[in-house]
Amino acid sequence: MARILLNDVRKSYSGNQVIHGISIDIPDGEFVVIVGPSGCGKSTLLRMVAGLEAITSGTLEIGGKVVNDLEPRERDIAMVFQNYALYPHMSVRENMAYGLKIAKMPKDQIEAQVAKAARMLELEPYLDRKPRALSGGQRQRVAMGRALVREPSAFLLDEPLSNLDAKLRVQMRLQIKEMHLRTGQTTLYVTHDQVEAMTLADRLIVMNKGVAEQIATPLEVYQTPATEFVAGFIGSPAMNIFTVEAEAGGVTLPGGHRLPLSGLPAGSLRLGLRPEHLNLAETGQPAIPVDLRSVERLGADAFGYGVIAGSDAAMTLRLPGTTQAQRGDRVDVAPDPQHLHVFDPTDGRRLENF
Amino acid sequence: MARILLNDVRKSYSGNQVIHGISIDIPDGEFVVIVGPSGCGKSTLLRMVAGLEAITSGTLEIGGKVVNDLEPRERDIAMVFQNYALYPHMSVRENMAYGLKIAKMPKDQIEAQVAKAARMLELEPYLDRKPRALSGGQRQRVAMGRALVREPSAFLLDEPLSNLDAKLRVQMRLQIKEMHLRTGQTTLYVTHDQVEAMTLADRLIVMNKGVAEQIATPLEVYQTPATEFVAGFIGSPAMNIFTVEAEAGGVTLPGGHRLPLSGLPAGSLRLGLRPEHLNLAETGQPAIPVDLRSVERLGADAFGYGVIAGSDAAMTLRLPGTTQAQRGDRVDVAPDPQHLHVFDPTDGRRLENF
Amino acid sequence: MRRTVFPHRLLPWLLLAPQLAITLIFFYWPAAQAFRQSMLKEDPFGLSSTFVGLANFRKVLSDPNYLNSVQVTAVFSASVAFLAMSIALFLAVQAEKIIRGKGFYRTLMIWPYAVAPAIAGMLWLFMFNPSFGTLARPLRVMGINWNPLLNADHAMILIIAAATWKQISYNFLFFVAGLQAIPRSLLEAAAIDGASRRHSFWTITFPLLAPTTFFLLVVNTVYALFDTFGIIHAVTGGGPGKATETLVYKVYNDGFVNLIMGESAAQSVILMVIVIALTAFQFRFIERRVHYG
Amino acid sequence: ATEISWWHAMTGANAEVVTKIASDFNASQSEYELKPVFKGTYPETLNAGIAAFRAGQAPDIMQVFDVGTGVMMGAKGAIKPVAEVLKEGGQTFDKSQYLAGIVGYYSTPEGEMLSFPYNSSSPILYYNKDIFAKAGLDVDNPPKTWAEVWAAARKIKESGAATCGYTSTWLTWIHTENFAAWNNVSWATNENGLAGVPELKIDGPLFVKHFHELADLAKEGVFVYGGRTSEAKQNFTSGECGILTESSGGLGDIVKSGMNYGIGQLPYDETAAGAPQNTTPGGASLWVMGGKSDEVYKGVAAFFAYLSKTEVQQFLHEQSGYLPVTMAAYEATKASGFYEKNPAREVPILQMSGKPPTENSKGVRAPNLPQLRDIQNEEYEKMLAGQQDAATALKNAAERGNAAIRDLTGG
Amino acid sequence: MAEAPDSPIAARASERLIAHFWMVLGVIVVAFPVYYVFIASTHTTQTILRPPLPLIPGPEAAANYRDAFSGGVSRIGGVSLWRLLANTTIVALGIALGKIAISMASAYAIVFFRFPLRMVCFWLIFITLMLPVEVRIQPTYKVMVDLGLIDTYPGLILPLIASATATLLFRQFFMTIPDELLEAARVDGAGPWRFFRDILWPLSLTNVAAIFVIQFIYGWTQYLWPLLVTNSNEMNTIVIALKKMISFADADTPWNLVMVTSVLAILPPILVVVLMQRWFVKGLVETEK
Ligand SMILES: Nc1ncnc2c1ncn2[C@@H]1O[C@H](COP(=O)(O)OP(=O)(O)OP(=O)(O)O)[C@@H](O)[C@H]1O
Ligand SMILES: Nc1ncnc2c1ncn2[C@@H]1O[C@H](COP(=O)(O)OP(=O)(O)OP(=O)(O)O)[C@@H](O)[C@H]1O
Ligand SMILES: O=P(O)(O)OC[C@H](O)CO
Ligand SMILES: [Mg+2]
Ligand SMILES: [Mg+2]
Repeated sequence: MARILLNDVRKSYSGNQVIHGISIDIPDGEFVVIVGPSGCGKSTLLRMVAGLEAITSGTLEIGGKVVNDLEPRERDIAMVFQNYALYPHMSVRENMAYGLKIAKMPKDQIEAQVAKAARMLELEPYLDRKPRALSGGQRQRVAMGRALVREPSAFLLDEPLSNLDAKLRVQMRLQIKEMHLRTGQTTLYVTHDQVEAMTLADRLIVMNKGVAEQIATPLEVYQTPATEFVAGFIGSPAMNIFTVEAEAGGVTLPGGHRLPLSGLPAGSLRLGLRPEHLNLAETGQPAIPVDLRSVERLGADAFGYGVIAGSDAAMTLRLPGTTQAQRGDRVDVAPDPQHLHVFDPTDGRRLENF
Repeated sequence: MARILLNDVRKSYSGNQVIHGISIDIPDGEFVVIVGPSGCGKSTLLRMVAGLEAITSGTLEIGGKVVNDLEPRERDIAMVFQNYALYPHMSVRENMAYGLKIAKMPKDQIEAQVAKAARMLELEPYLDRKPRALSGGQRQRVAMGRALVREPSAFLLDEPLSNLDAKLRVQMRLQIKEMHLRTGQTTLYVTHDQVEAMTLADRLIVMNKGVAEQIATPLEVYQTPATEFVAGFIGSPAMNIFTVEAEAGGVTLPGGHRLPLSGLPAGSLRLGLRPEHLNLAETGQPAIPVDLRSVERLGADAFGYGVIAGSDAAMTLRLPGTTQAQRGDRVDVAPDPQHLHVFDPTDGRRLENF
Repeated sequence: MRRTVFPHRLLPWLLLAPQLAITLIFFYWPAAQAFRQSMLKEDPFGLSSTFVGLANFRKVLSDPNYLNSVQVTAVFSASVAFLAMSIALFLAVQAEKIIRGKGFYRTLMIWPYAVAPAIAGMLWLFMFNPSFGTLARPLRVMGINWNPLLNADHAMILIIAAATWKQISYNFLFFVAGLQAIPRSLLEAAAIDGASRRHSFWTITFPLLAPTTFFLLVVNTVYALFDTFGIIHAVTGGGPGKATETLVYKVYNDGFVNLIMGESAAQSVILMVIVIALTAFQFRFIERRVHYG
Repeated sequence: ATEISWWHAMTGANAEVVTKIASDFNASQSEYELKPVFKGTYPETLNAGIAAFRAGQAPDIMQVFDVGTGVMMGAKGAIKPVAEVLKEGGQTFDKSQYLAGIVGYYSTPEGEMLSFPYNSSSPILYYNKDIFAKAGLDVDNPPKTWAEVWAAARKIKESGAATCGYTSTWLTWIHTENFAAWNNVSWATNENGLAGVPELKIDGPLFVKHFHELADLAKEGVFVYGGRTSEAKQNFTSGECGILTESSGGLGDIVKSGMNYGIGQLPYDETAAGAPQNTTPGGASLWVMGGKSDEVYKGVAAFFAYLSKTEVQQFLHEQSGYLPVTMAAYEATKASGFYEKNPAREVPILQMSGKPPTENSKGVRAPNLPQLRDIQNEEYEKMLAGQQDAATALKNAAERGNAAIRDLTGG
Repeated sequence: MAEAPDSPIAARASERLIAHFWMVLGVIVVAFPVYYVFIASTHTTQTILRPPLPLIPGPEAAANYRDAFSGGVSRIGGVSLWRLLANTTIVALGIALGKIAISMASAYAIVFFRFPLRMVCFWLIFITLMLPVEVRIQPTYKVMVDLGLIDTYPGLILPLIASATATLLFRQFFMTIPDELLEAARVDGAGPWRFFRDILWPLSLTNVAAIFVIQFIYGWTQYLWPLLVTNSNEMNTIVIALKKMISFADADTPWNLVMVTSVLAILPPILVVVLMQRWFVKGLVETEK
């Protein structure tokens, strides 16, 4: 159990800064998910917390103690590595038992713990195999198991489910959540999966190029993204964002279409509309005409990808799974005025007070 | 360009069979996606096509030629490995150029190809780095780039996007699709991502324990899953499947609830209902009462996880993102009679003719 | 074993041809000659030779001195192989920790290897002669009655030290190379798992170093058994008494100095059998425990 | 010109002498070209020769150390006696011109010279004059008998003039083989092996007495053991030991060390009848290999004749410290006043040719002399380490040695 | 390259200090004898002959080295120091390169191919790990004579590359190469040669460097074999010349020259080590992300 406190933590690789000062106070027991584009510094941040990467500047506290100079093993953490990092010379069982053995847990207890984790991870048939005789997903589960068997004060997980199939992933996700509820360990979790991010997190850190753009609960992040970047990054399919000219009484969209949206500050603005908040317009309703370039059918839903007619501003639409719309069609959609997102075109910050 | 023909292909690891006879005819230019639970043999199948794994029995034809005994390089394929397999001593640029160099492509052409792929994969800033100085997603993109620069007659991709963030993933997905449309290369693609599977595939192979349970177009698989396994595996959240007792005029659900579904063969059956085909019941409508155990809010949608009241049959519901329902609530849902799936309880096969 | 291999049939033979040719000419042919000679009684010039069957072997094996020599060899070889490897490994691990000056140490560590055995003998004389040796003096001062010329234990210690000294460089170099091939990620994982450095050394680094260690084990065994007679020759000459007469020194001395051809050949045949057995043992049993990537 | 190959084992200054002699010989005539080749230590040279002979590539002349003489003599078909070579080569060979002690050693019992003595030495006594002075010993009169040596050595140690009174190189060569000859006691039967298969007699009472005394001295720390061959020389040059017995050939290093040394004859045992008799040579001789062309043999003969020339012998003697092999060279050196300046050079000659050799003093010969020496060294070391007494040591040495000889000769 | 000196997996300052301590100690013990020779090479014969030798350099360095180069060595060796160095270099290079070529080839065959009799070849080769030249000298010599290789460079080189140690080393190393790399390369179109050249060789550099250094020095310090197969001074190696100078027994050894020559004999191998340093690059092995 431990509170984790990052205070303006930075990291440079030979002069090249990749983490630009991150501060966050993670109270004991919180489940924090880190998301962000590939290469934005998620793993680096996690590795700094783990003690695997020296902190270039700033302080890191775990459980009220500055741990900048402590060894990983003195931090009482468990970690799942993005690339598994399984011990090639040890069987699955030994891989999982390793940390417990070091902690001098009694043999039978180790066995019980390993058995439990193996059951949960569906790894029982593979306990005596070496990692090289496992499939990718099986390896990832072993990596997961290695962390699960221990009961550290903080958990660090770096995309622990990326190689699992949807079904197993849902199952694991629920189990992680449940385990977190039960043990209450502070957890830092990196993922690319929106569903994981939204469902697991108490709070979300959305990172971009080494900067934390927003730290907030998942719904806050979804509903009131702090920056255009966050708005575009969270939500799948991504929010449609384009530049509009606002004047009293309405806005001009790309392609010259006008929408009667009022109350926006005058001038050039970035307007964001989530696909799920664009409904097929009723006849006569002021609408945005979209020329479809392609339609992806996923079963329950379909996504239409296109542009605002007469412009090249991309628009993604969420359509019913049964839609007949197809490439080449024009679809008229109307935005839900409750769900408009407006951003400053210069710095990308959200404009709230309109 | 090549047609790939698998004829009862099998694979054993020291007596332990992991591929149990797979046959499929992939016409030239088709995009086939392989999905299945972790460890079911997807990578193994791909590796056999690549020539990296000896085929224990059966024949494999590429472009009309039996290639069982041909070297990978004689098969004219490119492959993206699940664990990247980057050359640690080569820079990103060299990693990508390697295949072209071997093919003796002129230098300037190589450079052009690499530059193109790097642009597309957003790898330009990293071209001169060694793999060890890259993030996980960046490595995965390099692995991808190494295959993309070449123009082989067949592409094999093993979870090429699993480490990418949602945005980049959508982008890459579209690019892969587009590239496939442009070049028309026969492609075998392993993924865990339902969206990728549904959107990319011309045809889907759903594998389970070394057996191809269904080979069909994505929509077919979604709409008429051939087996209970496929039904449960494809679609996210997964289809709800439970045992019912059918008699003339209706079925008895777990918990004793009755639904007036007619036309089903009498006796014990497995009934499948997708979450997206369960609507909140209007008052008076025959409904299934579900006790919610938890609700996950994803923004646009929310998922409710619960059980059929009075039983322990799990039910997942898809609810509007704005739902007020929460843990402990009882929700009444009505199935869409157009979308019933019925399976034989003994062998799990779909029952069509009712 | 490797999961994938190249399927060629002829190419491997071409690749092996040079080594096989050289091995056949320079090893198997001479070995066959030695075998033939071991059944003969012959004068050095080969002017007269009589076939004596296994008499030479019988004689050698019933000679108590030979058995003594077996014992000396066992003590000597095991000590040298063990010491040379463990000291080198220890130093290689230290060197790996160092960031600046690594190359400097590495260079210095290799020096002794560059000393020709011909010079090494002279050096050890100058340094360790009980009366005038530069390093014998301090021992004397410390109250140790250092006298390898007459004290069997001292002599044994001295040749073990000399042989170890000569081999440390070699082992060091390969341990350094081996250590560098160990993925850092695994050490990171171990650190996360709570392993102390010492612990992760023994449970991760050491097992993963096994391919190198195994190589060195084989090489050091062979070195200790065979390549050390030069040092023994220069430092103790097998003495005092027969306290440091190892099997190979005896082969050398009987064949090369005393010119007793048949017996010396018989001894080298026995030695070959011992080493073949030892090598086979190492490959069959010890290598089982070696983990390759 | 016909090439004549000469494999040798000469190192240091002696290697220079070889080179000089060869080039001078080549310059002195044009028919033959002598090519000296260094082939390592004595055992290495012998082995190289044997390997080459077996491969049909033997050199024409091969230098073989004293203890290898037995082996070479046994190799009848492999060598050609020097006497024959000289005779066939048209060179006059008058044995009486040569120093009897040396030539005797390299001849058959019948007197046929088998190999040509090239470098011969003899053990003598060296002492440190500074230490002698400090110990109150007579600086100008070195001890003559072993008893005197023991006394002087004890005095050196007791007086604290040095930590060690006496040391010696080559216990086998000096304290066994030369001890026998110098004191005229039998080393082995059959004229010490010259006349047939020897049976060692080195456990005789005089030997036992001598080694007993040596062992006592070692126990007291007065005698310090330096090793099986020449290592003890360093104990002397370092100033640690006051007295040294060592080959006359060792003089060079002692001179170079810059110490204030004196020399004396090899000590003898005053209880032995007829002592001092004469010492026997160490060093090496040149053997001519068999199966060569007449042309080559002629050249070899010419070279040996050249080598016998007084001025060549004189050069060899003065430069290398080895003994001259001809009387004429000795006389000439003497006449030149060389010995006044270098008395140490004359002592070994006097020792070796003072009296006509007896059965006991012509030298020793066994087909496996190196092995016999090994055996002796092993037993001596055990004795010096206090593990056995002198009588046992010598008895063991003799018994093991005899067993080895029987083994070889099938006796 | 981000070989993060501050990575917590790397040793921390205090540990590095301790490591330095051990290395210094190790180097002192291990390299002392070499230092000793160097010291000796700066003293007069007289000092050397009157042990114990001082532990600090003496004043004679210039004189000794001048003497050695201006003919001191050739006077004894019968051939110039340069010629000796050239011969030794050729032999050492030949042995080192020959051994690397032959053993890499055979290890490559054994590890990366499957063919009939593979295990037989394996054992045929690895049994030869034993038996040093000295023990098989006579028959080997006869082979050399029959092949007409006496007094030739091949004669000096060939028998000494007949050992399996380097093959064993490369086998051991090759076995640790991950399968994925071979697979990726094969898919990229690499055949055995390209895979070797582009992947295996660069990854083996550290080991090649180690073997090269070891074998070069091994070749450089050879004594008995060169002695046996050369009959001409012109073909002598430096160690032979050195040995020719040293005489423990009779007379006059120019100890100062011996020491100088010893130093000179050690220098080139050391130079090789220094030059090879850069190939001992820190592993390319990735860190985990
Ligand atoms: N070398 C091997 N020896 C024995 N079994 C193996 C070996 N390699 C793989 N397997 C087994 O074969 C099965 C299929 O493995 P494969 O890698 O094809 O799975 P996959 O479908 O790609 O799974 P994932 O999605 O987890 O990557 C797995 O159960 C795995 O444990
Ligand atoms: N050793 C290194 N040297 C230099 N730059 C590095 C090094 N390791 C990582 N980087 C860079 O630091 C940035 C952050 O890397 P990090 O691994 O934290 O990304 P990430 O957010 O985990 O990405 P991904 O989702 O792709 O795993 C990347 O741009 C990467 O290229
Ligand atoms: O070469 P020397 O003069 O030291 O003589 C030693 C003898 O040859 C020993 O047999
Ligand atoms: Mg990462
Ligand atoms: Mg896989």
